[in-house]
Amino acid sequence: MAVETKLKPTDFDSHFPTWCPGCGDFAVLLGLKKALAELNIKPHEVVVVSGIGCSGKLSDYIKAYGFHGIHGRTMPVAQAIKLVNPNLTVIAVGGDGDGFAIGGNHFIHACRRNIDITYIVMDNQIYGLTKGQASPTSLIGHITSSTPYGVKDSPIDPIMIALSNGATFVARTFSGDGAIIPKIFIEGIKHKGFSFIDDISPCVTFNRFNTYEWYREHIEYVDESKGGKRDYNVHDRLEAIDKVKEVKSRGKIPVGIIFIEEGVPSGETQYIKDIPPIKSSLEIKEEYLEYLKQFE
Amino acid sequence: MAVETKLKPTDFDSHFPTWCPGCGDFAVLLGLKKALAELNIKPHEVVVVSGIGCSGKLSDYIKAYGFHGIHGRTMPVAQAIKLVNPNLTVIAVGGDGDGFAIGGNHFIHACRRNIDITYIVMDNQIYGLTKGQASPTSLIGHITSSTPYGVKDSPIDPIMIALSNGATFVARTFSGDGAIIPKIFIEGIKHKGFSFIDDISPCVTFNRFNTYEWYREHIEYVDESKGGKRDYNVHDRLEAIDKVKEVKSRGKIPVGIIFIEEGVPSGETQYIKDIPPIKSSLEIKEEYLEYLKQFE
Amino acid sequence: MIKNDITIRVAGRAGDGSLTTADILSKVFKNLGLWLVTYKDFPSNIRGLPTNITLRANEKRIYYGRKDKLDYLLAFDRKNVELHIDDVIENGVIIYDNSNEELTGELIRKDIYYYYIPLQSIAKNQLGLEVIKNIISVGAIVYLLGIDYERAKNIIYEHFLKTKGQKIADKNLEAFNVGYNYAKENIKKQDNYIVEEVEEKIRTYFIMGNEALAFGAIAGGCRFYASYPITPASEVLEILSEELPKYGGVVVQAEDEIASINFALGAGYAGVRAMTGTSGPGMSLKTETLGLAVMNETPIVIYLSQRAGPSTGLPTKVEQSDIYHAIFGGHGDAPRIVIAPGNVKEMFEFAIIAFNLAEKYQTPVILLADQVLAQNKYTIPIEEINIKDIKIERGKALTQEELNEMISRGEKYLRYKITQDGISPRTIPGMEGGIFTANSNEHEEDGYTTEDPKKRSQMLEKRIRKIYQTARNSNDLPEDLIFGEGDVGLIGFGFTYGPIMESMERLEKENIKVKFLQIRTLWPLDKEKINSFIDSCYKVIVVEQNAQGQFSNVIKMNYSNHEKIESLRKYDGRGFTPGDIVEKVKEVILQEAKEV
Amino acid sequence: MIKNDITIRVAGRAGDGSLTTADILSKVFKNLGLWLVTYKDFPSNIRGLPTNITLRANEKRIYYGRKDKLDYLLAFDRKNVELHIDDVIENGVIIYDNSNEELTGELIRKDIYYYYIPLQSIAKNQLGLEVIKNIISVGAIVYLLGIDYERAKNIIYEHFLKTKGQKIADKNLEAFNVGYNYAKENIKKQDNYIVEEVEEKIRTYFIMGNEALAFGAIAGGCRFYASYPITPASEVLEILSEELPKYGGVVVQAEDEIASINFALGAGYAGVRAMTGTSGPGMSLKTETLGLAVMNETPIVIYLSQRAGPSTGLPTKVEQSDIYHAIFGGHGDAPRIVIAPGNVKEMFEFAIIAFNLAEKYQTPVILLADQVLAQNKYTIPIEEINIKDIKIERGKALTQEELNEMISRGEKYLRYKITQDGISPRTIPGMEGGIFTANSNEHEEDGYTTEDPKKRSQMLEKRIRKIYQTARNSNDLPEDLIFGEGDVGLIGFGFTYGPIMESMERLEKENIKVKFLQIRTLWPLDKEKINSFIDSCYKVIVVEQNAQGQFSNVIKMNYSNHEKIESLRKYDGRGFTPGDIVEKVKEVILQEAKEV
Ligand SMILES: Cc1ncc(C[n+]2csc(CCOP(=O)(O)OP(=O)(O)O)c2C)c(N)n1
Ligand SMILES: Cc1ncc(C[n+]2csc(CCOP(=O)(O)OP(=O)(O)O)c2C)c(N)n1
Ligand code: SF4
Ligand code: SF4
Ligand SMILES: [Mg+2]
Ligand SMILES: [Mg+2]
Repeated sequence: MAVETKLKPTDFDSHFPTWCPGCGDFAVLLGLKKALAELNIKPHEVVVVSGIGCSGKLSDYIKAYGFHGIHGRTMPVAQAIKLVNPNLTVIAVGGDGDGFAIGGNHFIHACRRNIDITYIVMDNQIYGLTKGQASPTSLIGHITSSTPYGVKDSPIDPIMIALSNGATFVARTFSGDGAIIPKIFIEGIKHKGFSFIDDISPCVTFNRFNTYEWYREHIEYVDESKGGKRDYNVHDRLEAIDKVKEVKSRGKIPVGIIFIEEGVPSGETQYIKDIPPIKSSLEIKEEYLEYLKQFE
Repeated sequence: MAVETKLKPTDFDSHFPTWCPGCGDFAVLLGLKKALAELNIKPHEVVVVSGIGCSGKLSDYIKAYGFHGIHGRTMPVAQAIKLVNPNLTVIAVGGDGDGFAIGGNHFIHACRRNIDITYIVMDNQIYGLTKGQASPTSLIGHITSSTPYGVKDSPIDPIMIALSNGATFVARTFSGDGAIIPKIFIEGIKHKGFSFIDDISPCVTFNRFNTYEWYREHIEYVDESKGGKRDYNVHDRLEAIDKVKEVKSRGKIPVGIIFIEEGVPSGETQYIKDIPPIKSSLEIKEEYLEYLKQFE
Repeated sequence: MIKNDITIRVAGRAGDGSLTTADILSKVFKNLGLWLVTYKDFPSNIRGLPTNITLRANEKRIYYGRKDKLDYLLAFDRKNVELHIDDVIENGVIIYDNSNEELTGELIRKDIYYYYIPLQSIAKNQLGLEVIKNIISVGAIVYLLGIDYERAKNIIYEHFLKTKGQKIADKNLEAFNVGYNYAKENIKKQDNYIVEEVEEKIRTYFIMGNEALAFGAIAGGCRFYASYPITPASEVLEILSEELPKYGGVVVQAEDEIASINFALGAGYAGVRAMTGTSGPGMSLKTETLGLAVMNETPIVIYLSQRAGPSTGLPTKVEQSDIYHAIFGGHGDAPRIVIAPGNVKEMFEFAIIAFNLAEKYQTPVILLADQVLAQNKYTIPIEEINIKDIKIERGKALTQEELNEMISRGEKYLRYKITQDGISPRTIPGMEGGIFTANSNEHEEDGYTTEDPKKRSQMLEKRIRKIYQTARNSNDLPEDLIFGEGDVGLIGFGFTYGPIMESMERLEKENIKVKFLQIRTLWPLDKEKINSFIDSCYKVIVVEQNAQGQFSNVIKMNYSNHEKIESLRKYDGRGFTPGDIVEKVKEVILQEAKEV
Repeated sequence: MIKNDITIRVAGRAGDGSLTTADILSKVFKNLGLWLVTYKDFPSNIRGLPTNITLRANEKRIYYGRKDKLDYLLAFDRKNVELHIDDVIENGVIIYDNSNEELTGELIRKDIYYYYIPLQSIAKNQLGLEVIKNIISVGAIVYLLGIDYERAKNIIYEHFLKTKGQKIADKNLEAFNVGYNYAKENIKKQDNYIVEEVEEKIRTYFIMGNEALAFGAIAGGCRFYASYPITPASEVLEILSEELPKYGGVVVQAEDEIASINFALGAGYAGVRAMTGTSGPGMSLKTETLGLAVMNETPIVIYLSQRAGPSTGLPTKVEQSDIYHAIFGGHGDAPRIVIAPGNVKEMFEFAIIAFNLAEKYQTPVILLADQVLAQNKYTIPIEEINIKDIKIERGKALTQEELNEMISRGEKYLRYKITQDGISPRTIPGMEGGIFTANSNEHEEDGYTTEDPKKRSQMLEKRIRKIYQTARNSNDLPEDLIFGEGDVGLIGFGFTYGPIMESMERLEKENIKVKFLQIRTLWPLDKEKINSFIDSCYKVIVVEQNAQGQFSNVIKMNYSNHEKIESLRKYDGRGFTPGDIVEKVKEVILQEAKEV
């Protein structure tokens, strides 16, 4: 066998992104390339499943198998890929509209299935690709092209949704802190089970309210990533929920690895009996005719 | 004006239910009739929006305006009715499959909109009408017609979902405690905002595991309804979450009124500017031509 | 004497055990070597509403469970006599459970025989178990039809012993005996029906359409199934949940139908033969993803088991009204393949064919059936479940070796290469050198998003070409079949195969000749065959279970001489009877006679 | 001199401000009294990819923004010259921003005039603001076309003052001046195009199709709109979010398209005129609920603004490929009404008509448009936005008084009463005595679930009758229109109205006579009219922007003589040019000449 050389982030280079200069999505793309390189996972062993949105274009910009599906449906596609071929590293990416508006239900159910995929949402609190309508994470009062009188619905909290639906790895990153991103992505990818990472990814074109500066003033790391400190048990779901609530009660946004539960068998190990579908024979077994006897 | 006589539950009588004898849904139907009568809301002022399932048939069995829609879509229909005509009392009903599987996303988004409707789920931890498949609330290991080797996904917790997505009234009832049901329904209907009530409604035909007896052993009232006691602030969301977690950690199912938030303006008051759509003129206003001037 | 040709309807309330009655009877009949078919007519209700099942048994092969008339009606209550009395044939029989109410007035027909048995009372008083009344009725019927007591007894006992254990078997045997003896002692048989062992028995399965389809899928290499429960497709989910893991497959009951099809599509993309199954409401929900599969050219099989619509409709009743949707549903130009089995053998076979088509043409394939085919049981000779000749054809799926070779030749691998036949070589994740993006946006040959007008046209043309030309001109699509001859033609598909075949037999007896074109590929149509069939007819009657004449309209799209096309429609939730078709044919023939 | 007839394309990268350039120019042209149309050709991208908009201005009325050739091309970079140079007409003009790169080689055509302006450099160096380069180009164009400086200046200044305030207005004015003067000083005008004030000016709006539709909806009594953003329908959501509250209406941006249509349906059920809007992908998702609306007979308007599919497709490009889905999509027999405006006036009018149809026939009405109509701007005389004659027709909606009277007559109120015309009296929640269930299951006349075969048939027939007979035979459906005469016929709908009308003018000049049938009701078809139109032609050409010839196939379903029907198809994401149609007509005429 050939000597394997360590992969570099550039080994994942593909088409150059058509995102606006300054878009937070760049940091996610780079972070992902770095994480995969660091983990030495080869491009052809990775599948990036993406939704529709500016964020969804990420799969076009990374050298890996891509499934650029339809709006809001990354979760079932990604889970299925892992279920049939657990050797693959499956990453799902999309936007806050994709994941929490139209895709909200699949997100919840992915949490509870705990299949070993990593789901990264580029959350810009806006619909980017469709030019600036409110998203489920837009704050109350936000004036957008679809909410000229301000957003009326309270924003959803994706971290809380993940925590209260059984996700076993929950984190948040910030595209303004690019250096931290790959570290957290690595943990997420390594984690055996459903990993959810909500990346704060400012939209410099349509979200003039939640800017890099605004986020810098509002984020608060709950771990040691960046001067913060961990003052609760990251393996205790209830403590994590309490922590999130506490940070939020101070008007801040919790960032960092928020919760990790280990030891829960990951979903695909529950669904797959012996060999995974991709390895199973297409021929039928001897027993087949035996089974048919029930109808005689 | 005529003297108004107090309504009786039988004023809401309609077709006799075709549910199996002993089905938990009977208690919900009766509880709802009692609550509406007690509140003296006239049948024609009530709209019951229902999903598809045994539970969804409830709208056929109560004298009120009914919208027996499609599977999983009660929430948007019910919210819209309230948005256009806030004088109506809008009750949505359905099953755990209807509300938490196919309808899960609408549920979350209804929570965050906080429109003044009451959503009652008849949760039997099974698909009744389609003859016994697993539902999102079925417990791990439960052997059903669609899970011959036992359920693999961890069950969702509808109470936690409601709590973590901003619902302002969250309760659970048990069809085995019929006397308590109308009381809680009354509170839910009176509450101004989105009220979610998860009724434990045993399916005597297809769920041979979660029986009345099983539930009786597992439920625990968090309020005074039935010998329980309230040991947390019901108006504090975080405390409510903690309480739910605590009860669950003991293998029990919390029942009773779990959380009430008051003072949050209910959604329709945010969406409606002055007069509700049902009262607004179909003619256009004088200003119409003025607005058109922008295109000149 | 009418020997070995009987149609029995068991009619009660949901929960009465009508299905079990028919089931047990069918075991007895099957053991005697008869061909069997059922026709379920169930309400969308678990307990209480009227429900019935018809069981037909015959010495000769039969394909369809609904006949114009019943020979025996077993009614568990008065309401069910009311509902079905008109269907009972002259000199037929009503067995009535008079525990609660006697029959009076119009419910007493002079031309039929009544046998009263207080089934419920006997069950309650003698056996202390009300629900066992249905087995009592089985005993009575066995007696009435002159079936060998010992034989029937053993069959029934063994069945219960195997499935429910000794205690329950004993109890059921007791009930059977009580019924048998009650009939023997109290009923004077007056009718003409008897059932005897047939001489040349062949080995058969008695299998539900959905069972045949599920086992066909397994044999066809299906190793992933995702679905959301819905009548009349749920059985496939249930069976595959049980069976597929035995073959290394995975089944997911997803959160909804949109998730289900996306699950299946993900699995198909990853290289596994994958299927999703549903009925009309679920199919409507899957529409967007159907288009995605067309766009990213991913193999997937969609089992669509039709029921009466629109909307929730009559969820347990038959209809063939999803034709428009199966063929035309979805935005954009999204050609797909739609194949329609017409009997239980084809339910099995087409499941296999569907996977080959999906992989060869890298396309969604809709496997279109209906409630009659799906939920009824049919006898089928065991050799018709032919697993020896199964060919798994994966089309242009590249192996790693082939890919390596291609790359070493200096060729760039292009997933969506524009080819003459419209089909491109295919890789799956994990293959080195085979990277591509399965893109819902219009794309370049490597899958990268494009909006270039020329590329766009080429790609769209390629997708259209592979279905409308390559697949259509191949021998891969199930061929439409012609039966019989005559100058009046019948066109049908799906379950109407059954009543049409039967109507032809009856017409033949009256010396009326018709031919029948069974459409087995609904899309893309075999225009040549269809057109030449119509050309060769004075008139064709499209027999279809819907109100708009959906399929006849699809034919009219492709066949110019519309005057030749008539359509026979039914849409009340109950399948055509052979008589409906006989009647229509006669009407057309009369008209012909006048015109000529 | 070519006076007052110019087609200008502004081509840059997303983010370059091409749209603003065209916008500002259009303000100037409009002020001079010209008729205007745009043609947007945008990528699905926010910044960086090539994008362009074409603006046409003319003394005479024009309906369509895409011409075979351009007179002026303003290109912000070299790539955009590459992309569009072939479209420039002989003796046309390219204005090129040579800040970064000069044009060479094939990009220099001998037969056109080049004006080089380093727009970006000037913007950066002289004005310190790169993004203002587009306004500089406006100044140059104003000079080049010989437009009165003062007049243009004032228009532009006032526009910015009103919308952006003094500071920005000043800056833009400066840029305008810089551009004007640069051109004056450095460019020698060689081309023939000039623009002048027209003599008889009329008052017009310059309005986007989606704007006209949104305002039409308001005028038509729409008081509830629920939607999920999607190109090219989002503008309606945005406009109505702003406007509807002023009329007591409510707008909901829902969590997805399924929620949107269920919201709208809930509102419609509750008695409010309600609409949902989307494009193909969203329409596919709404399919199941569309069937529900048919089943429970609830009025609802669905605005379907088509784009290129299938799947995500080319999200910002035009296509008419949702015809099959609009007409046939959805399981079960679910007849609906589909109407298709062909120009901006009809975008306004049909929005009103749609609500009347929805309420009169208690049915979903699909208002079918496309990206060209939806997202382009058109001048329309203000009196064509006629709000005086609007009739709000609510059909059989009962008032409380009527209901009381009915009840006092001893009549039982039945929401789904079987009537001759198929339409039943309607109540809404809150009305005393009007209780019913809007049921997705088949139902009795009061809405209660039924599975009775007779009731089922009657109900289904009623729903079919009201659309296929009552509505079809009424005068309520927009009438298909015939323009011109000749023995070659064109059939079109939607945006092709524009290029077809223009092609006819051009053919007329060559003395070629054709007639045009504009289909305005796509479903149910006006068979009589269509058939007699085809009968009267030697041949008809169905002009449609899709690959399968969807509409021509729909016609073939209903018209027997298929040989007469040809179809002209385009599906590369760019709308037909008038020339495409002229060419096809000539081909057919040549063929005719040969045959005759
Ligand atoms: C079914 C469907 N509905 C709507 C759209 C239009 N659409 C494209 S992207 C998008 C949302 C974009 O927002 P988000 O998911 O937050 O991604 P972002 O662009 O902000 O990264 C929408 C609504 C679509 N493509 N498909
Ligand atoms: C779109 C769609 N999918 C599936 C179905 C079939 N279906 C009817 S009821 C039901 C679920 C019933 O379970 P639940 O919601 O828990 O109600 P229950 O019968 O238990 O009260 C399903 C899957 C349907 N009618 N529509
Ligand atoms: S519009 Fe916003 S989200 Fe989209 S690429 Fe630009 S900055 Fe990023
Ligand atoms: S099947 Fe279960 S849920 Fe349905 S009516 Fe019977 S007991 Fe109730
Ligand atoms: Mg976003
Ligand atoms: Mg349930």
